Amino acid sequence: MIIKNLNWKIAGPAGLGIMSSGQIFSKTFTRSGYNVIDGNEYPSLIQGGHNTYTVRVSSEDIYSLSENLDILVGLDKNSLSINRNAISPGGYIIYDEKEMNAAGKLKERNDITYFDLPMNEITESISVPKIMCNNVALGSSLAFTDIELDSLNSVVKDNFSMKGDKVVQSNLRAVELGFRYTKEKLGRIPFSLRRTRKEQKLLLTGNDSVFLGAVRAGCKFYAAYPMTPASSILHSFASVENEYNIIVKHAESELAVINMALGASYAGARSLLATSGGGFALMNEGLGAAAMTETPLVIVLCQRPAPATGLPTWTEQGDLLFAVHSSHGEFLRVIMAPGDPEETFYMTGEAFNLAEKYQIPVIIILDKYLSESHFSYDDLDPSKIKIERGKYIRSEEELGNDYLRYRITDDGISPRAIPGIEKGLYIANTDEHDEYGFSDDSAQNRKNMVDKRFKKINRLMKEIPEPKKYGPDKAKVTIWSWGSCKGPVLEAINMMNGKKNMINMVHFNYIYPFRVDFFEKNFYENNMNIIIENNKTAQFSKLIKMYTGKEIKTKILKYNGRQFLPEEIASAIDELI
Amino acid sequence: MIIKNLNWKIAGPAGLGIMSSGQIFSKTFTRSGYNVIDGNEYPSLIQGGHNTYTVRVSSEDIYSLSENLDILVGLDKNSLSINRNAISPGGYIIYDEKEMNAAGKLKERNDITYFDLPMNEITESISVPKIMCNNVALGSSLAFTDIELDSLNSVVKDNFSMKGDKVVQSNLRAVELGFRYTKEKLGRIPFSLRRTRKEQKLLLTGNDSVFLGAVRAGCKFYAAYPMTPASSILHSFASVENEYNIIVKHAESELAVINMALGASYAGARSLLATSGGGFALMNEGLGAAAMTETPLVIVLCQRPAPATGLPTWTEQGDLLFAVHSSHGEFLRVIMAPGDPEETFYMTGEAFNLAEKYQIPVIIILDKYLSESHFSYDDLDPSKIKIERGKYIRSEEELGNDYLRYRITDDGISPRAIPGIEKGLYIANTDEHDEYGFSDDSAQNRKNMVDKRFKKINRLMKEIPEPKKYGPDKAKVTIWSWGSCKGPVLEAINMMNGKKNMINMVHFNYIYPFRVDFFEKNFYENNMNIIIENNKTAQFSKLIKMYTGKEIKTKILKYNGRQFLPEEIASAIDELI
Amino acid sequence: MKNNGINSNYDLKPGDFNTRIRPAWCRGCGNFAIWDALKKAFVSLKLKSHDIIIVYGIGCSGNGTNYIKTNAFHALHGRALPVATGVKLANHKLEVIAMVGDGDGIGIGGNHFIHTCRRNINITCILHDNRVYGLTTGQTSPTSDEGFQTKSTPHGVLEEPINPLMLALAAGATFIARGFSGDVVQLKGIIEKAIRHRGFSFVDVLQPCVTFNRQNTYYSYIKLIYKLEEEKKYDDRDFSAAMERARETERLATGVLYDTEKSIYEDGLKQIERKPLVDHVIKDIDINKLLKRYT
Amino acid sequence: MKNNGINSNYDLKPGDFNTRIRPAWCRGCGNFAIWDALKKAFVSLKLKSHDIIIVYGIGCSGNGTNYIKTNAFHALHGRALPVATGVKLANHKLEVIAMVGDGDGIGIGGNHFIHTCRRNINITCILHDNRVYGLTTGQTSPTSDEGFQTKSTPHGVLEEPINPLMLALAAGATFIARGFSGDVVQLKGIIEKAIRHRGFSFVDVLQPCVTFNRQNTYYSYIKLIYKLEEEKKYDDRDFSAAMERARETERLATGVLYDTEKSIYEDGLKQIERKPLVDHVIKDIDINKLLKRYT
Ligand SMILES: Cc1ncc(C[n+]2csc(CCOP(=O)(O)OP(=O)(O)O)c2C)c(N)n1
Ligand SMILES: Cc1ncc(C[n+]2csc(CCOP(=O)(O)OP(=O)(O)O)c2C)c(N)n1
Ligand code: SF4
Ligand code: SF4
Ligand SMILES: [Mg+2]
Ligand SMILES: [Mg+2]
Repeated sequence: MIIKNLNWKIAGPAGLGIMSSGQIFSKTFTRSGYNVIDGNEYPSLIQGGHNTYTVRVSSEDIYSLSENLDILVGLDKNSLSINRNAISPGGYIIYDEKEMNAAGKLKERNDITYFDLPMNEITESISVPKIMCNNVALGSSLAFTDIELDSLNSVVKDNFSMKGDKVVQSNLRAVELGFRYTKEKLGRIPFSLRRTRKEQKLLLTGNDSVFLGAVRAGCKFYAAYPMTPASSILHSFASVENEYNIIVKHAESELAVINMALGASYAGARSLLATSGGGFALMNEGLGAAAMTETPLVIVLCQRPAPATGLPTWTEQGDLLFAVHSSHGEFLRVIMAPGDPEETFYMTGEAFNLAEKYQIPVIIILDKYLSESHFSYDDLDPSKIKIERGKYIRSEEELGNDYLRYRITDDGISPRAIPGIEKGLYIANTDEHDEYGFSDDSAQNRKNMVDKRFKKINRLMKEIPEPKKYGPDKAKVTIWSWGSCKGPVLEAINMMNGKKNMINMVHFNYIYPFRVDFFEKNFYENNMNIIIENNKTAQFSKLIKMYTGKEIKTKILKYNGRQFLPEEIASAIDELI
Repeated sequence: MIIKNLNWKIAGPAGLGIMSSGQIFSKTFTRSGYNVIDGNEYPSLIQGGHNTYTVRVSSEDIYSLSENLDILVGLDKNSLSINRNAISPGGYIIYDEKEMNAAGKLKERNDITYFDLPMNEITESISVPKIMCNNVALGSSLAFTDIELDSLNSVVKDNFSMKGDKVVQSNLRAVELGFRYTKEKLGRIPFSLRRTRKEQKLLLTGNDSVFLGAVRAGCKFYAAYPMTPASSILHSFASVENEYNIIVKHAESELAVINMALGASYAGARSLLATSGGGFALMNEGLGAAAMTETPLVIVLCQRPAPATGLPTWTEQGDLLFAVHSSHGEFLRVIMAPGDPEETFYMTGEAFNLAEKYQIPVIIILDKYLSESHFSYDDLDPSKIKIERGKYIRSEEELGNDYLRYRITDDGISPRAIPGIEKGLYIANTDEHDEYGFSDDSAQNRKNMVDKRFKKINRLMKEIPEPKKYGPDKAKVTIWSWGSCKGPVLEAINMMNGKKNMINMVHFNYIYPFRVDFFEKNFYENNMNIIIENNKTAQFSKLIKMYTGKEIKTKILKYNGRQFLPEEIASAIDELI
Repeated sequence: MKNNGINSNYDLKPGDFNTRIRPAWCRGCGNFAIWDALKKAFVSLKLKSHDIIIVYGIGCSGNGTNYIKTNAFHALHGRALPVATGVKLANHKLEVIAMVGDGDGIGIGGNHFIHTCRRNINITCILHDNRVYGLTTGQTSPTSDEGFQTKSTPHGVLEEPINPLMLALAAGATFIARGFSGDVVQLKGIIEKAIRHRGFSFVDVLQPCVTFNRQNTYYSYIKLIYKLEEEKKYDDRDFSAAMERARETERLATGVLYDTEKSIYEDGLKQIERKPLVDHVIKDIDINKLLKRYT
Repeated sequence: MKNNGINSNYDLKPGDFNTRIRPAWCRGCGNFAIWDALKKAFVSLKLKSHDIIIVYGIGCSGNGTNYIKTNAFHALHGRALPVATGVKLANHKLEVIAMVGDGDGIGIGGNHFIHTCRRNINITCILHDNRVYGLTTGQTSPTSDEGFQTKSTPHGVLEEPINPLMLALAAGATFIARGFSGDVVQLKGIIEKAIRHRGFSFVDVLQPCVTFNRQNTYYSYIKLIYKLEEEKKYDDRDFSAAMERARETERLATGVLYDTEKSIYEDGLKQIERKPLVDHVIKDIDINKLLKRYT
C-alpha cells in the first residue's frame, strides 16, 4: 500500500527512552525529505508515569498532529490499553508478548494486527542493556516502511556519538536486529511512503525557533529560571554561550531574571527571557519597570495549564488576557502568538526590533504544544531577520548638549543613550519622571508622560502586520484562531473534503495592539463565524469583543490540558454547518 | 453671610504638621454635626515638597471634594503661589506677612482678602516651637466661622493627649491666640455656617472602613508589607492586635504576605491583605494558588498611578483590567470597587462571606483618593455585617468516611474541612488534582475540575448585587462610573442646576463578575452615555464592551494623578450636552 | 512540639502514613530515605496524621505531597515556608513541617528561608538538598558545587554554593542539623529532635539525586561524612563551633550542629495565649468602641 | 574597579557630582553622610560621572537617585542588585554600585542579596541601614532591634534582627565592611576600598533615621562603635575573626571586617574576555552552523 501519511506512536513508562526514540524516529524521516510533526506527553515526574511520543510523517504538507495511529509501539501493558483505541483499522501494535503477556487482552480488537517483537530477548541475545529495547522497536518500526535502514542508522549515530563508539555500536546493533527480525516476519511492506524530493529538512520546536531567532537577532543576554515548558530555551542558549558569546544566566528566581534582563538591556545588550505562567506572574512588577523606564525587553511566555502549578507538562492557551493586561497601571506592549515554529523564528527576530524601536516590552506567547513539538521545514532564511535598533545611541556625536532621555517627541519615542557616554547621563526611573528622568509628580508632567508613552502606538500600529487569512478570500464559514491552533485548524479544514471551499481561517499571530481595521474589513456578521481556542473562557474572543464589540458566538474550546487534534475540530465544525 | 459649604485648605512644606492640622480641622466640624470630606496631597518624600490638606464642610449632604476655596492657609510663599488661583472670589488667604514678605506678589488678585496672621510672632510670644504655627492658623481659621472654640479644643486635646498635658496646653494656647487675634481683627463672621442637627459624626477614610469592616467580619489574620496608599490599614490593624486578638504580620515581602495569608486561611482563619499595584503584581502567583486550592482570600488593592513605582502618593484607577485578569490561567474571582467609605465598610464584610462561601479570592479595589480621604457619616451599622462561612467544616460529625475536599457538587462548591480533623485529611494542591486533592493530570479530570470551579459562577451571579442607579430612573444622559468616581459625579450632577433632571448615573461597585443583564436593561443606545474614569485607557469602558459589545463612546478621563473634582466633570458634561 | 506525646493509645506504624499513591521517585533517589525517616519519626513522636500538616514546595521533593498521609498543602515553588508560617499562626496546635527542595527553599524561596530562621517560629523545615534541580531535569541549584556542569551551566557553575547550614546559623535559626539519605536511622533521630525542638528547626539532608547529579553521590558523601554524636566534646550550643563545622568542606558533619533555646515567635503573641486563632469566635464582634475613635 | 585611575587629567570635585536637585532628606538624616562620602570616594578614585552607574532601590535611600550625577537606574523596591548585575554583565567596564535600604535590600530583596554575595560579581553594594522603613513612614525593618516599637509592630518586634554582616559572610561575600554616618571620613575610605575591591563588596552603613528611629541614634551608636583599623592585630582575611566581630552586640566594629581574594564571576565568562557584551557586533550573526544541528 502506498500511503501519504504515517502516524506512529511509542508509549511506555518514563525512563525507557521514549523521548529520544521519538526524536530519532522523527529525524529519520526529515533526513529522507519527508514532512514531520511530532509531539510528546509526559507527567511532571522524573520516573514513572506514562510517556508517549507521536510522530506524524507525510509526503505532503502537514500542519499538526493527527488522531489515528498506523503503528503503536507499546513498551508496557499499560501503554497498550491506554492507546489501543487510537489505532486505525488495519494498523499495527508492536509489543513484546513474552514480556507483557498481553495477547489475551489485546485480542479485543480484531481490526488491527498484533506484531510480537521479542525486544527483550533480542537485547539479551546481544548483551546490551534492557533499555535498548526502544532501539529494537525503532528498527522494527522502520521495517514496516520502505525507508532504508541507513537513514535511521545515521540519526542513531549522531544521537549517541558523544557517548562513545561502543554505545553507538550497541545501539546500531539493536536497531538492526529489530529491523531484520521484522522484515523477515512481515515478508512485505505494509506502508510504502510516497516518494518525496530527497532533501534534508530542519526539525524544530517552537522553543528551538525562539532560540535560533534570538541568536540571529543578536540577543546577547539570556536570563532564566527553569520552568517547563520554557526550559529548553535555556538549555539551548547555555549550550552555545561560548560559541556565540552570549551571557546566559540561570538566576535565583524569576524576580532576579527580569530585573537582570532589565539591567542588561538598559546597558545596551539585547536581552531575552522565557518562562511559563507562574514565572511570568512573578515578573509582572518588572514588566512595569521596563515600561516606565522605557527599556526594551523581549519575554517569551510558554503557557501551560494553570492556575498555580497546574499541569506543568501539558498545554493550554490560558494566559492571553493576563499577558495583555499584566502588571499594574497602563502601558503599551506588543503581544505576539506565532502559529508554528517557522513563524516563531521570524517573529522572534522582529520582537527584538519592535522592543528596541519602541522601547517597550514585547511578549511572545507560545504554549507547551508549540514549545515542545517538532515541525519540519525545508529551510529558514536567517537573512530575513534584520537588526533595527531605533533611536539607540552609543556615541557622543549623536547627542546634543542637553540630553533629554525622555524627550517628548512627535512619535513618543525618545533618544536612548546607552550608559557610558559623557553627555548621555540620565536616570532610568521607575518613579514618574520628567524628560531628564528626574522624579516629577506634578499633574502636568504626569499627563504629558503618559501621553508620550502611549503616543508610540500610532507609529507602532502601522508596523503590526495584518492577521493571516487562509483559504478562500470570501467564505461562508470563517474560523478565527490564534497561536498554536493554526495547524490543527488548517488540517481540519483540509479534511473537510466537500465543505473545504466554504471555509476559511483568520489567524492572529500579532495579537496586540489589536488590528481593529482588519477585523472590521474581514468580519461578516451574517456568515458563520467560529472561534477556536485551547482554553475554557474563550479569551481571544473576549479580546475581540473588547476591541470591536463583536461577539464570535460559536466557540470550539478545549481545556483538558491537551492540544486540538484536527479530527476533533473537523467533526465539531461538521456538526455546526 | 450664611453659607452651606465651607472649603478650607492648608498648604505648606512637609514637616509642618499639615496632615494633623487638616484632620483636626475636619474633626472639629464632624463633632459639631457637619458633613465633612477631606483630602490630602503630599510627595513621596519625608521632608520637603509641598503638602496640602483640603477640608470641605457642609450642612448638606456632600459626596466629594470641590474646587474653589473659601479659605487658604499658606505656611510658606510657595503654597500661596501654587494655590492662589483656587480661591473663590470673596475668599481669604491666611498667611504671615512678616515671615513670607509676600504681600507684593499677593496683590495680584484683588477679589480676595489677605489676612495677615503673625503666626510666628504668636508662637514666639508664648515660647512654643515654631511648628505650632499650624495651631495658630487652625484657631484663626475657626474664627472665620461661627463655630465655637470648644469644638476645636476638644479635638486638639484628644489629638495630643498621648504626648502629655504640657504639649496639650501649649497647643491649646496657640489655637486660642490665633482664634482671638483673628476674631478681633475681623470684627465680624465672614462664614456663618448654616445650623445642623448637632450630632457627632464618624469621619472615615476608605482604609479605615476596610479595617473596621474586616474586624467586624472576624478577620483574624492580617498580613502586609507596607505600601502607600495601603499602609494605614496595616497600622490600624497593628494598633488593635491585642484588643481584638488579631495576628498582624508585617512580613518580609508581598510574596510572603500572600502565602502566609493562604496558609492562615487554609487553616481556618479569616485572612486579609492589602497592598498597592506593585505589591499586587508580586502577589499574582499566590492569587492563582488561592484559586487552585480553593482557599478563600480577601485582597485589598489600593491603586496609585503606575506602572512601576509611579507616583506613590497620588491617585488613579489604573489597575482594573489587571485585577480582573491577574494571575496566569483562568479562574473565578470577585472584584469589588466601593464608591465611598460607607460602601467600603459593608462590602468588606461581604467580601469575607463571598470568599468563604465560594472558596475564591475576592479583590476590593480602592485608590489613593478613597484610601486616604475622610468622609463623614452619621453612623455605621455593624450588625449589617453578618458572618456566613459556607461549607466550612470543623467537626468530625460533619464529615463522612470518605472525605472529598474537592467533591464535584451541583454548585461547584465542595465541603471545606479545616485541618485538624481526623477524617478531614486532604491535599490543598497547587497542582491540578482529583477530588481528594491528589495530583492528577488526566484529561478528563482536568476538564471536570475546571468546570467544577467555574460552575460556582451560577450561584455567585445571583448574589452579586445590581449596580446602583442615582437620579431619575430614565434620563437623557446616563453617566457610567465605578469606584471612587461616585462622589465627584454625584456632586457634578447636583451642580448642573437646569440639566440635573436629564442626568442619571449608574455606579458599579460590584464590578466582576459583570452584571450583563443589568447593563442590557439599563443601557439605551440612543441616549447620551458617558463613561467617567480616573485613568487613561477607559478600562471599565473596555470591560463593559468585552461583556456586552457596547461601547460607551463619550469618555471623560483624567490621568494626571489627581482625582476628579465635580466642577471639572460638570463643565465637561455641560460642553457635551 | 505541640502535644508532647499526649496520644496515649497510639498504635500507628510508619506504613500507616502511606497514602494510596506509591512514590514515583527514581529508583535509588535519596527522597525515599527522607520519606521513610519522617514517617518513623512521626511514630516515635506518637503523632497522628491529622495532628500534622506538611507544606511542600514544588520539585521532586514536593511530589512527596502525594505519598504521605497527613494534612498537606502543596504550595507554589519556593513558598512552602510562608504558607507554613500562616498555618502555624492560625493554628499553633498543629505540628507544622515544611519540605523544601534546594532550588525551592534556597533558590527562589531563599528570602523566606532567612526570615523564617530569624522569626524562630515553631516549625520544622527539611531541605531535600540534592544540589540540583531534579524535577526540571537537571539544572544547577544554589547548593551545587562550583564547576558543576548542568543543562543550565554546561561550562560549569561560576558561583560558590550557598551553604544552608551557615546561612541558617547567620540568620538566627535555633536548631540546625544535617542528615544523610544514606543513613535513615540517624536521619529519623534528627528529624525527631527537630520536631521536638521548640522554635524553628532546620534539617539539611544530603539527598543524592541519582539521575541528575553524578557528582554528589551516596559514595562521595560516605567518604566525607562523620557523625557529631560520636564526638563527646562537641557542644551544640556553641555558635562558633557550629559555624566551624558548617564551614568544613574536606569532611561533612552530620547530626545536630546547633541547638539553642530562645523564646519563639508565638510566645510574643498574646492573641493566641488562650487558644489558637482558628478557635476564636467571630460571631458578633463588637466594634463600637473602635468606631468611637473615628468621631 | 575597572579603570584603575586611568583618567589622567582629572579635576573633579565632590560637588561636581551634584545634580540640580537638592536632597530632600530630613535635617540630620544619616543619608547625607553617605551621599557625601560616596562623592568624595569618586573623586579619590578619579572616577567620572559617566564611568559610574548607580542602581538604587526604593526608599529614602533610593531617593538619592535624584541627587547624584552619574548614570542612574532607580529600580523597583528590592530589585537594585539584579538590575546592577545585569548592567555589569552587559558592560563590565562600568563601575556599578547598588544603593539599597534595609527594607529594600534585606527585607523584600533579601534573596538577591545572598545570591549576589555568593556570585562574587564585581559590584559594590551600600546598605543604608537605618533599621526602619523610612519612606513608608516608620515600620519595622529586618534589621530593627527586637522589641522595637513601630507602626507595624506597636507592641514591639518579635523577631531577632538580621545581621547583614553575618549574612554576607555566610553567603560568601568577599569584602565586608561597616561604616557609620557619623564618620564621613572613615566612611569615604571604606567606600573607596569597597569600590577598589575586585568582587562583590558590601558596606553596611549605620545610618540614623532621625525621624522614625529614636532608638538607633547617632548618640547610641557613638557609644558602641570602635574602629577596626585601630587594632593592629585584626586580620581581615580571617573568616572566623570577621564572624566573631560581626556577631558582637555590646560593641560595634566599624571598618573592613573581611577582605579576601577570589576569582570573580566575570572571570569565568569567556564571552566578555575581549570586550564588554554591549560592544559585540550583532549585525549578520551567522547561525547556519547552528541550523545544521536541527537536521
Ligand atoms: C515560579 C516557578 N518557577 C519555576 C518553576 C519550575 N520548577 C518546578 S520544580 C523546580 C526546581 C526543582 O528543584 P529543587 O527545588 O531543587 O527540587 P528537586 O526537584 O531537586 O527536589 C522548578 C524550577 C515553578 N514551578 N514555579
Ligand atoms: C513592591 C513594593 N512594596 C512596597 C513598596 C513601598 N515601599 C517603598 S519604600 C519601602 C521601604 C523603605 O524602607 P527601606 O528600604 O529601609 O528604605 P528607607 O526608606 O529606610 O531608606 C516600601 C515598603 C514598594 N515601593 N514596592
Ligand atoms: S530526578 Fe533525582 S531527585 Fe528527582 S526523583 Fe529522580 S533521583 Fe530523585
Ligand atoms: S525619614 Fe529617616 S531615613 Fe528618611 S529622610 Fe528622614 S531621617 Fe532620613
Ligand atoms: Mg533539588
Ligand atoms: Mg530603612
